[in-house]
Parts: sequence; structure tokens; C-alpha cells
Amino acid sequence: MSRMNLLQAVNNALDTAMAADERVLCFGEDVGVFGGVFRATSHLQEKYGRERCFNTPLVEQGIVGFANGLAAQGSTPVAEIQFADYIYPAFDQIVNETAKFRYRSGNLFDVGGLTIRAPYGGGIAGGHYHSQSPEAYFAHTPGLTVVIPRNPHQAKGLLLASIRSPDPVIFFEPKRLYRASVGEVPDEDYELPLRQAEVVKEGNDITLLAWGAQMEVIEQAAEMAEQEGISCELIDLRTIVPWDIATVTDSVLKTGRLVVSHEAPLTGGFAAEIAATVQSRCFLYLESPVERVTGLDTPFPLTLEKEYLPGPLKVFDAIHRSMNF
Amino acid sequence: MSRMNLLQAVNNALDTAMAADERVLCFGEDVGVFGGVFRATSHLQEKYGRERCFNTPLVEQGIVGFANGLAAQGSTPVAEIQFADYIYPAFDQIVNETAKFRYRSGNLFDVGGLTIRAPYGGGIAGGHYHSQSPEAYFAHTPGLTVVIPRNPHQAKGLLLASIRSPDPVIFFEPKRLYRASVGEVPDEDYELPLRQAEVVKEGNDITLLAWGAQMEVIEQAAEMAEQEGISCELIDLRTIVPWDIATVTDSVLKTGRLVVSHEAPLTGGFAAEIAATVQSRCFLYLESPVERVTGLDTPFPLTLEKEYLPGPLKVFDAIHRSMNF
Amino acid sequence: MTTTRSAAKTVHAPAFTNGDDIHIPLFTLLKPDGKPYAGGATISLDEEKARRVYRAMLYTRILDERMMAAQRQGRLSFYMQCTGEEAAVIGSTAALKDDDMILAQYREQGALAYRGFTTDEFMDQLFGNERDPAHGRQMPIHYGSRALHYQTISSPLATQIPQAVGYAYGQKLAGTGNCTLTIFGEGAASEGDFHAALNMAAVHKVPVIFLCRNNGYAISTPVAEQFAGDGVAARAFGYRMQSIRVDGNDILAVFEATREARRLAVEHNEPVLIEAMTYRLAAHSSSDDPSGYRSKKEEEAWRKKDPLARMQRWLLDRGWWNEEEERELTETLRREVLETMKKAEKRRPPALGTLVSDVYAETPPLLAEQLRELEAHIQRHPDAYPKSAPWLNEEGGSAREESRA
Amino acid sequence: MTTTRSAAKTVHAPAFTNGDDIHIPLFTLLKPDGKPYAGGATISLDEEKARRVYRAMLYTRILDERMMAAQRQGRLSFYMQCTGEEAAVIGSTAALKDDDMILAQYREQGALAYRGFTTDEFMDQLFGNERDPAHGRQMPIHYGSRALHYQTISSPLATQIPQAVGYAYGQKLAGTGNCTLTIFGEGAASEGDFHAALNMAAVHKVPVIFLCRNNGYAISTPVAEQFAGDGVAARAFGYRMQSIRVDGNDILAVFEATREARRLAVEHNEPVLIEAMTYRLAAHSSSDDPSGYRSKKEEEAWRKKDPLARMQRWLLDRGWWNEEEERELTETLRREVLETMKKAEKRRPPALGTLVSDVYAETPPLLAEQLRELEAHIQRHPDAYPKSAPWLNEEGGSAREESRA
Ligand SMILES: Cc1ncc(C[n+]2csc(CCOP(=O)(O)OP(=O)(O)O)c2C)c(N)n1
Ligand SMILES: Cc1ncc(C[n+]2csc(CCOP(=O)(O)OP(=O)(O)O)c2C)c(N)n1
Ligand SMILES: [Mg+2]
Ligand SMILES: [Mg+2]
Repeated sequence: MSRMNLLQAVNNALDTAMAADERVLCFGEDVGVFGGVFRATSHLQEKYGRERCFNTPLVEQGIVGFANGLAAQGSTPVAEIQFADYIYPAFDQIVNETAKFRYRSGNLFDVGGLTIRAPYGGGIAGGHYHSQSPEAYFAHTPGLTVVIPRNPHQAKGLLLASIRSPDPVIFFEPKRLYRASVGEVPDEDYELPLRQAEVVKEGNDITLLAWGAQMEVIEQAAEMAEQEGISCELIDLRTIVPWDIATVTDSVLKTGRLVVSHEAPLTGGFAAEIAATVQSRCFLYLESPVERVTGLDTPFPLTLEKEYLPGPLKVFDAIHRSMNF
Repeated sequence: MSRMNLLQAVNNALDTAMAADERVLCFGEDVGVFGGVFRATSHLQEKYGRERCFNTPLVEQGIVGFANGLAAQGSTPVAEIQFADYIYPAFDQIVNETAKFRYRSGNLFDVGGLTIRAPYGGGIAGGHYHSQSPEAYFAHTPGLTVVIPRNPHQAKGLLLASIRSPDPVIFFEPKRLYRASVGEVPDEDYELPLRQAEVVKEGNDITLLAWGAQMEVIEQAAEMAEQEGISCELIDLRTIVPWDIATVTDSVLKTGRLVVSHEAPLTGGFAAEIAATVQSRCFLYLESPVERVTGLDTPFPLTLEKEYLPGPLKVFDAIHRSMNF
Repeated sequence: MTTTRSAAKTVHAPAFTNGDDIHIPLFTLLKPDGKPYAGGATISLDEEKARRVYRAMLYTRILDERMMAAQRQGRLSFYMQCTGEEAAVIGSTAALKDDDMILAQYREQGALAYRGFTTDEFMDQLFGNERDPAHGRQMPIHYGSRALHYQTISSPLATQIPQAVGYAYGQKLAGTGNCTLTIFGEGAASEGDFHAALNMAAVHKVPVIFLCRNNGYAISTPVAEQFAGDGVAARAFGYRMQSIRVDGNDILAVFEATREARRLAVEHNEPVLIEAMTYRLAAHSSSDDPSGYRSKKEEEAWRKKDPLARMQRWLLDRGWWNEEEERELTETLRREVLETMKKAEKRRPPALGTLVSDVYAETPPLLAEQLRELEAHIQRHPDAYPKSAPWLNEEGGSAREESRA
Repeated sequence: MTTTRSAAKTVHAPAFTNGDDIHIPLFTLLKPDGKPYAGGATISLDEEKARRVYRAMLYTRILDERMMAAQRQGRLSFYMQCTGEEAAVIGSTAALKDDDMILAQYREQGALAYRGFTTDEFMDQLFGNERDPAHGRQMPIHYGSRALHYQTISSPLATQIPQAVGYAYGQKLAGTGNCTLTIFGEGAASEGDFHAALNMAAVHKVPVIFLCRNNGYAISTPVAEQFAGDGVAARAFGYRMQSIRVDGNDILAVFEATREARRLAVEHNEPVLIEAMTYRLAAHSSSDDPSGYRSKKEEEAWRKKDPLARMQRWLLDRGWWNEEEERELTETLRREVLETMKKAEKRRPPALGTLVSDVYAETPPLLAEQLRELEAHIQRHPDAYPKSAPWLNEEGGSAREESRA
């Protein structure tokens, strides 16, 4: 066990993966000598050479196109997109190519080896273009797996599982937690299961569901609620798609109430999918409507970031709305 | 009034818009001499000259980037993307630029003049890449307006309204109806309201909601249901975002039941947003869960297209599920 | 630190240049009449390979004729011809090792024919029947073959170009001495992915060959509306990449150029751009009618440059082919295509379970549930689903597909 | 139909070329010591404009110093310097008409300074206060000005390049005789949007000037890992576009090149690519530390080529400037920046209603509802929202913003 922050855990996972399998390659803008603008790939070029860890030209569609080809060839590329906000130039390569590679060829070819990493989310005074949470775009794309860790332990275990998954994975790292989230991380090689939500805390009155940096937020809200005697069950979705419906619905069947929270705008965010599924599968058990606590339907702002973000108090208010419905 | 098909109505709308305002320009791949692969821009180059109707090089990100600049300059570009499946190379220009242009500049600059047209949807044996319904990707993007017509009359009126709207609009045309949908269309210049759903048929027992080519499908399902004495209220959403929540919830408050249908995959499709909103706003009035009848969570197939698509029988089954819950 | 190679030389007057003084010659070995140019490079295509190439060209021509006819008869939903561009496609493929990877656009069935894709394989894909390895998921002509090192075609243009660079990078690390060939149209070369790919290939020095089929049109858009530059070859300078322009209807020139390109790629990790000047003799696809955008006269002029006829004359001259063989092969192939088609179009559609398999390596529960619901639905309305209902009960539903996996 | 200009010339041996024989000279007028090269082109920068240019350069330098210091003191969240590249940015801007449109990347505050963006305007944006026209929605340095024909900066790289082409196309149709200048880094030139833009500009013949600031780095990535070609200028050949490479630290060369480029653009609708060779003397941004990827020695070498010092020497030599003026102006500007900053950082944050305005021309009901709920929420927890709560009651909630609209 070592104490490390989320960034170090990502770096450690990459190091572990590269040491274990020489087909693993890390590349992207500034990931070489510099080790990435956040330093997630620090020292990897030194350790594994320029052929396995390198800078690319500044072209996201090229990075993912190149990575698709490498994965098809049998390598295990881990491509970094510097910020999730800059993943869109690669949207075609991801949505039309990565996601459909195996299906369209009847499994003659696949890009299962591919992992795309990108820092995402707000709370760092980044404005429109350094704060976005684009998970819902990818969640609407069959063939993709989207994974988001909430702490260093998860970051290492889920990233290793993502790299080794037989499916292409988009791995969004909550950049607000890069240095803020610190914890014990096993030194050895380990994987945490994909496609499985984690019940972080059991409770009886209401289920709170989130992922990534938003887990901290619902935890704080839960603490406030517990002080009022409201017992909260906390679930971390971890894999956004394909998502673990059973864990979520089991919880809601028990508590009868659900609050889902994410930073992305409300309309068409992934909370909508969760609410739609839960209202369908738990209809007779729901005591109140599924509450969504999300970003506003606007681009991500700067000065009024706090007002925009679904902080603990907003979740707390939603718990009240749900309890007092 | 003239009898025309949906394609002719689109052409007529473009002609009307170009005749009325010389700032209106139409361009895209093959839209010039050839008039577009579907012929939506037929004769426009002849009539308005090569400067106002022209072919572009084969580069969607360039087409939309160019169109963004033109709109910022004060022109009224109507850019064609040959198939909605090929809009993704332009995703960054649309999601990071078009959608945020006004907001990020505090209204110093805007691209309100922009309209992006693209044929979308399945049912024409087009497989993965000539069948997609990507509306949900754009619906999760504040700043965009997404409009989909269901027949020639709407196509003309909504397209004219889109071109003249002060906001950028993505206008998806159901290509399966291009020639199949025929009807009376006023010869004069007219606009139909954006952001307003249309109650196509009133009914009491259940609300059926769809848009575009899927309207035909729910109409057929409604006919089957009516034969069993189930009275269906039919709503055409028309503008996907910003969507007309009030019309939909008013209807559900009355009927207590809702089936939403779209061709795109289930997970993260726009029906999720509708279900999430409706369960929240009509909680105590819902007699049964909101039903979603959609494509499967797979890429769009070819040989088994009929099996994939949410046809009238699938909607009919959903009506039964809803009625017998 | 110098940021450019030539920054050292300075001038003191603002001299603009658009490169008009750079001339890219056209490499050609065979005259239109099939005679080699005097003093041309040595021809390294031997008899065996020449016959294999020609056979593939003839096969492709016949396949295209038959299938376009089938499309016109309504037996096939869609088709695209290679007609006129067989030399560019097959000549380049023939210069590779058979296990070099190819990532093509869609008009390159000749490459598959050369490598031995069987008529059954063509037909099963075209008809999307239960023997199509991709289970009838894609439109006709979206072939792929793992055995023949030919990536499954995907319709979005140019996406395969950066993929080819990544593939080649992997080959370089693997050290097998292979390279990757990617083929695309001059229209596709306008996409952002083209720029990304060429730049990355040059920076990372990968064994990739970019072959642009400049056939004059992207659907209806003539090259003059596609770019203002001197074709696509001229773009290579911007990346400091080796490039050559060849007569794409001259099988020998294409072959020799690609042979040399492969040497540069594999021995020196130098990516190469080849621009093959050719012409799309047929319509863009079965959905297209070129009379709206180009003249019969122009088509006729190019028909005279038919690469198949040119190669045939060369072969006949060398005594490597004769009219009797031509007649016989033509007839055999026609019959083979026709008969295979008849069988393929009657084959069953893919099993219902193939709708959901291969989306992920392992089908997630929600998708499995969607399949079960679909099965139940079809069982309730069997008449509405003639393609899938008949087999459902007989074969125990999704079991049929699951047993495949 | 010919698909290329030079296809006529044929060769019969496979000759590859990578363009190494093409040499792009560097246009320069001022020696590093501020003396013009003998026999150089006529200098058309007159005294008035020269002083305006220099003032803007000095202003930019001072602004950058002060604001980076403010960032280090924690008063500002983020900053980016133009330092070292003032000549490239301001020299090109000065060669335009003041109502030509500029679409820049983010490091071009000098262009705004030249056009008269006030210190108040800079500060209000940097501090995202209630006087920022963009209502504090974007990170510092994302300036924009409708009055000064300068599009609001957006962080995604290269997106402005095809937009500039569209803008210029609109100008051409409008017939006002204006052009568009777009400025971007050599890193951004790797994006697909760059290729799209240059190709479209050449095909559609629009009055646009592409100015690439080749400053050696994209964050930590040196040009050698960005491209293998001869800088960015060499790419113009691929589009048959006029291009020139200039010493970006030489104000006169940049000015003359852009003047001529503007003439080509406006009079002949010829797009032009200018590559300005320069160096980013400072860190990439306040978040960056270049010591991890480049040497002090390299930085020092470039510091000696400082464009500001070079222009100053030239001005002094001409008697168009003197040390006294320099001292005075420096002091005045420093004070102005400091004092304006002090006021700006104390100004109120934007009104809460600005969170939702401008998403659409008219705020949709759902968004208006979201604002109302947010107001109610803040009113329940005023202590948690120190930026917005204090003003809410005082000003009647969203009324404050609505009254603006
Ligand atoms: C990204 C994308 N945009 C548009 C299309 C539609 N489309 C299919 S083929 C084609 C023209 C391609 O021309 P070219 O690359 O020259 O190839 P050719 O057909 O001439 O062989 C177009 C526009 C597509 N398939 N993909
Ligand atoms: C699409 C996109 N990808 C990545 C980034 C992150 N990023 C910001 S600046 C930068 C480097 C830009 O280098 P260059 O274009 O040379 O400009 P310079 O900073 O040298 O002026 C990068 C990678 C971005 N802003 N946008
Ligand atoms: Mg072509
Ligand atoms: Mg740079």
C-alpha cells in the first residue's frame, strides 16, 4: 500500500500496465518528455522508451484514428486526450469507428485493446472548455464502455481493468480530484470490475447515485441528511455504460427514492436514462419522482461556477424534495 | 397549394428562403450543379448562381466551420451534411463552437443565422452509416435547436422558420419520407412555430409521442389500438430541443399514460429525457410507467433492419403493456 | 533550435510563392496501346504475377458488370463498381506481400479478388445472408477478410487513413517487416483525417503507403471544386513525405511505383504518398446517374484508356496471354459469379441473435434482455417478421447465435 | 478533363520526391540590431503607424508582465503571455484596415491593444466581473470585441481557421473590400480544421490571411515532434496557395508581408498563408513550467532576438522615439494597468441571470425555470453563495439580468 493522489494512481496504473505487457503504449499531446500537462504520464517515456510513450501532433482525430489502427493491429494503445472538452474532433473516430469496429466486421477485427483517457469535469475555474462532462454523448453509443473513477484506489484498479478489457473504453478522470483525492493504493497489480456499480454505503430511506467527483458531493449531502435522521444509500455507478441496472434498481426497490447527480447539463444527461429506467422498473415502489441534480442547461460558466454546479446543498435540497413529496 | 413530396417541400423552402433574402446561401457536398445526392438543392445553383449555391470540398468539419464563420459575418448559411451519419467530423464545430458562440461572447457575436440540414433515419436499407438518428447527441448540447419535420407541409414551414430563427438550428430530414410522404403544401412563404409540439390527434387513454418518420409508425399503432377501443392522443414533438414540455405533460396529466418512440438506440436516447421529465412532473397522475419503444442498443443493422426498428407492432405492444400494467 | 529546414536562407523583399514552379511528373511505363515506353524502367512483373494480376482485373470487371445488372434487376439493394480503376487497385496490391495489411475505401474489391476472396465470400456479403461473416450488418460492398489482411470497409470517408498509420506503427514495433497500404479517393483526401494521418505518419516514421485514387470525381464533385492545388501528390511536400504521381491506368507504373514505395516504407520506415491518376468509368454507385454532371464525351475519352485493355494488349504482345484464354476465363467467371449469386441470394438471413452479438465482446444484460423481448415480440407477430420468425422456434431462439459465439 | 496541372509531363522511371529541393526563404527587413538590411524592400510603415505599433507592443509587454505577476500573487486564476511574439501579432494587425475581421487563437492580445481595446476592457474580462461583456463566462484572456472587429476567443484550437474562411467568403459577397485575418500556432496547424480551411479557401477564393505563429512549441511539444515538413509554409503548395515565411520578430517584415498579403486577398481574392518564425519567450501559460522541456540556453538565445527591442532600436535610429518617451510611457502604462486592475478585481461578479442568458436569443421556459429554482435555492442558502446571494434580494433576482436583455 502507498498513499497517493488520483493522478499518481493513474500514473501508477499506466506504469503497471506497461511493465506487464509490452504491447501497451501511451501517447497523446505532451505526454512524452513532459509527462502530460497534468503529469499523468510522468517518467513513462524515460522508463519505456520513446517508441512506447510519445508525443503526438496536436490532432485529436488523428490520435484516436491512429489508436484505432494500433488496436486493430493487436497493440494496446492508451491514448490521452488532454481535456475531455477536446475529445469532439475525435467524435467521428470514436462513434463511427471505435464503437462499431467489432460489430461491423462480425468480429473479424476489433479495437478492444483501446483505452482513451481524458481529464473531465468542473470545479477548477476552467470555464466552458476545461470543465465539461461529456459522458452522456458516449453513453448513447452502443459499443463503447465509459468508466469514471472516484478515488485513487478506483483509478488504478479501474484503469487497469479498462486497459485489459476486450472492449474499447473511454476513461474519464475527474481532474478536480487529481490532487485533492488522496488515499491508500495497493502497490501490486489489481483490477476492479467494470460494469459493476458499487454500493458505497447502505441506507434505507433514499438512494443517492453519482460517479466520479460527484461522489464526494453526494457523500456530503448524505452527511447532512443523516443529521436529520434520513438514512441514505450511496451508489457509485463507476461504469456509465453498459450500466449496472440491477444494483441501482435493487437499491431503489428497497428505499423507494432516488436522487441522481451529475455535472453535465440536465437535458439529455445520463441521469435521464437512469430516471427513465428506474421509473419503469420500480414504478410501484417509488415513493416520489426520481430527482435529478445536475448542471444547468447552459455551457459551463466561470465566475458563477459554484452557482452552476450541483453541489452538496443542491443535492440536500433534492433529498428534502424527495422525502417530503 | 401544390402537391409535393417531402424532398420537394425542402427544395421549395430553400428556394423561398433564397428568393426572399439574398444573404441565404446553400452549400455542401454535391449540392451545386447536381443539386445534392437526394436533389434537395435541385436548380438552386441555376437560379441563384454559383456564389450562393455551391459544392464544397468533402470535409464536414470544414463545411460547418465555414458556415459558422459565415453566420458570424451576418450571412444566413444553410449547410447540408450529406447524411446525418457523417455529421460527426463536424461535432466539435457544432458542440464547442456553434452551440456556445453567443453565450461565450455575451452576444457580441452569434451564429444564429446558421441552419444545418441532414437526412437522417432508417428504413432505406442503409446499414450502420446511412440510417442513424443522432438527435440525442445534439439534444444534450445547450445552445442548439434540433428540428425534425414529419411531412411536406411541416418540412417547408419548419425549415423556413429554422433558417430565420435567431438561433442555430440542426434540421434533420427523415429520408425514408423524402419521396414516400406526399401532401399539400402552400405555395406562399410561411413558417411553423419552433419549440412547439403539435397535438396531431386528441385522445383520452394514452399519449403517444414521436417525431419525424416515427410519427407514421405511432399513427399506425394508434389505429390498431383504436380498433380495440383504446383512445390515443398523438403528439409530434417537432422541435427536439428546446422541447415543449408543457404540451407533453398536459397530455399525460390527462391520459395518465405515455409511450415515446424513436429509432435511435434506447440508452441515452431522447425518450429517456422525456420519460425522466414526465415521471417527475406527472408522478401522481401516471397510471403506468412511461414506455420507450426504440432501436436496440446496437449499431444500425441491415438485413434485420425491420427487427431492429420500432415499428407499429412494437408500439402497439407497448400500448398494451401500458394499458394493462 | 531551428524550427524549419530552410530558415537559414533569407531574402529582403516579400516574395510570395504558390508552388506553381514545382512540377510533379506523371510516371508511366505502358503506352495506351500496351507497348512499353522506350527507355523506361525495368519491368519486374513476371509472368506468373502478371497473369494473377490480369485474372483479378478481369474478375473484378465481370463481377462489377454482373452485380450492377443484378442491382438493376432489383436483386441487390446497392452496388459500387471499380470499373476503370482496376490497375490502380490491383497493381498496388500486387506489389505488396500478401500479408501486408490493406485499409481501403470501398471501391477496391479488386484487391480482394487479387488476394483470393472467393465468389462465395463476395456474394454472401453482398446479400447479407447467414454466411456473411458480418451477419448482414453492413450495406453491400463492405467486405472484410482477416485471412486476407483486408480490414472491413466502413462508409465514413477517410477514417481508415489515420488508422492505417496506427496499424503500420504497430507493424513497425512488431518488427515483422510488413507494411500497411491505405487506399482512398481524392475526395476523401479533403477530410481532416487525411491531414492528421499524413502528418503523423511523417513524424512517427511508419511503414505506410497512402494510395490516392484520383479518379476525377467525388460523386458529382469534380476535382476542380475539390481542391485548387496540383492534385493530391503536391500535399506530400508539406509533410516532407516521399511522393509520386503515376498513371493509374497503367498497371506496370502502378506496380513499380508501389514496389518502390514498399521498399521505402519497410526498409526505411518512410511513409509514401502515391497519387494514381485514373477515372471512375461507371456511376459513383448504383444510386447515382452521372449524366447530370459530366459529359459522355469525357467518359468516352477515358474509356479509351481502359486499364484492362491496356494490360491485355501488353500481355498478348508478350505471349503471356491469348484470346482463347480470355474467352474461356471470361465465360467461366461469368458463370461462376452468376451461379454463386443464385445460391447466395437464396440463403437464409442471419440469425436473430446476430443483431446483438459483437456490440461488445460479451453481451451486456440489458442488450440480452432486449433480444429476449424482441424474440417474444416476433413470436407474437410472426407474420410481420418473415426474415426471422421462421427460424426462431425451429432453432430455439437466440440459442442459434449463442452457439456460434 | 485534366485532374492536375502538371500531369502532362511524363517520366518513365519511378522518381519519388519529398520536396527537399524546394527552398522557402525567410523574409526579413530588420537586422537583429535594428538596422534595415541594405537593398531591402521599401519600408512603408510611416511614423504615425510605427509609433502606434510600438505603443501597442510596449503595452502588451507591460500588460503581460503585470498580469502574470498578478496571477502569481493569486489575484488572477490564469494568464497567457504574448511575450516574444508581439511583432508577429501587432505587425500583421497594423497592415490591415481596422475594420478587417480578426479571428485569433489566444495569444494575440497585442492585436486588441493595437486596435484600442481599453485597459478597463482587458481587466473586466480577466476578472470576469459584471462589466465583462461576456459576463465572466470564459477563462481569462478570452477577449472579444465587436467594435474592434475581433471575434471572441474560444479555447478549442484551430476551430477559428475554417470560420475565418467562411467569414471572408461573406465579406467577399458583401463587397466591402474587407478581409479576414486568422492567427494560430504551429501546433494548431496540425488539426484537421487547418486542412479543411486552407483547402476551402483556395477552392472558393476568399480574402483570408492565415497567419501561423511558429513559435517552436505547442505547450511542451517541439516542432520536430509536431511535423516533419519544412515548417507550416510548405503546406501552402498542396493547396496552390500564396505563401511566405517571415521573420516573426521583425516588425517590418511582418508588416510588409501582411500588407502584400492583404492586397492579394482583397484585390485578387487570393488566400495567403504567412508563417511567422518566432519564439514563445514565456511559459505556455501560467499553469506551465517550461524548464521541464527546454533549456535556458535556448530561451536566452531567443531573448536576444526580442522583437520589441529590435523595433525600439529602429525607432530610436530614425528619431521617431526617444528614451524619455519610453520611460514615461512605460511608467504611465504600468500605473494604468495596476490601477485599472485594482478597480476591476473589486467589481461585482456578473448578475445571476447571466448564467442563463445568451444560450439562446430568447431563454426557453425550462432554462428560465432552472434559473428561478437556482434563485430560490440560493435564497435558502445565502451563505454558500457569496458571489450571487448578496445581490439577489437587493436587485429583485433575475430581474437585474432581464432588464439588460
Ligand atoms: C465522412 C463522409 N462524408 C460523406 C460521405 C458520402 N460519400 C460517399 S462516397 C463520396 C465521394 C467520395 O469521393 P472520392 O473519395 O473521390 O472516392 P470515389 O468515389 O471517387 O472513389 C461521398 C461524399 C461519406 N461516405 N463519408
Ligand atoms: C482542440 C484542442 N486540443 C488541445 C488543446 C489544449 N492546448 C491548448 S494550447 C495547446 C498548444 C497550442 O500550441 P500552438 O498552436 O503552437 O500555439 P502556442 O501556444 O504555441 O501559441 C494545447 C495542446 C486545445 N485548447 N484545443
Ligand atoms: Mg474520386
Ligand atoms: Mg506554438
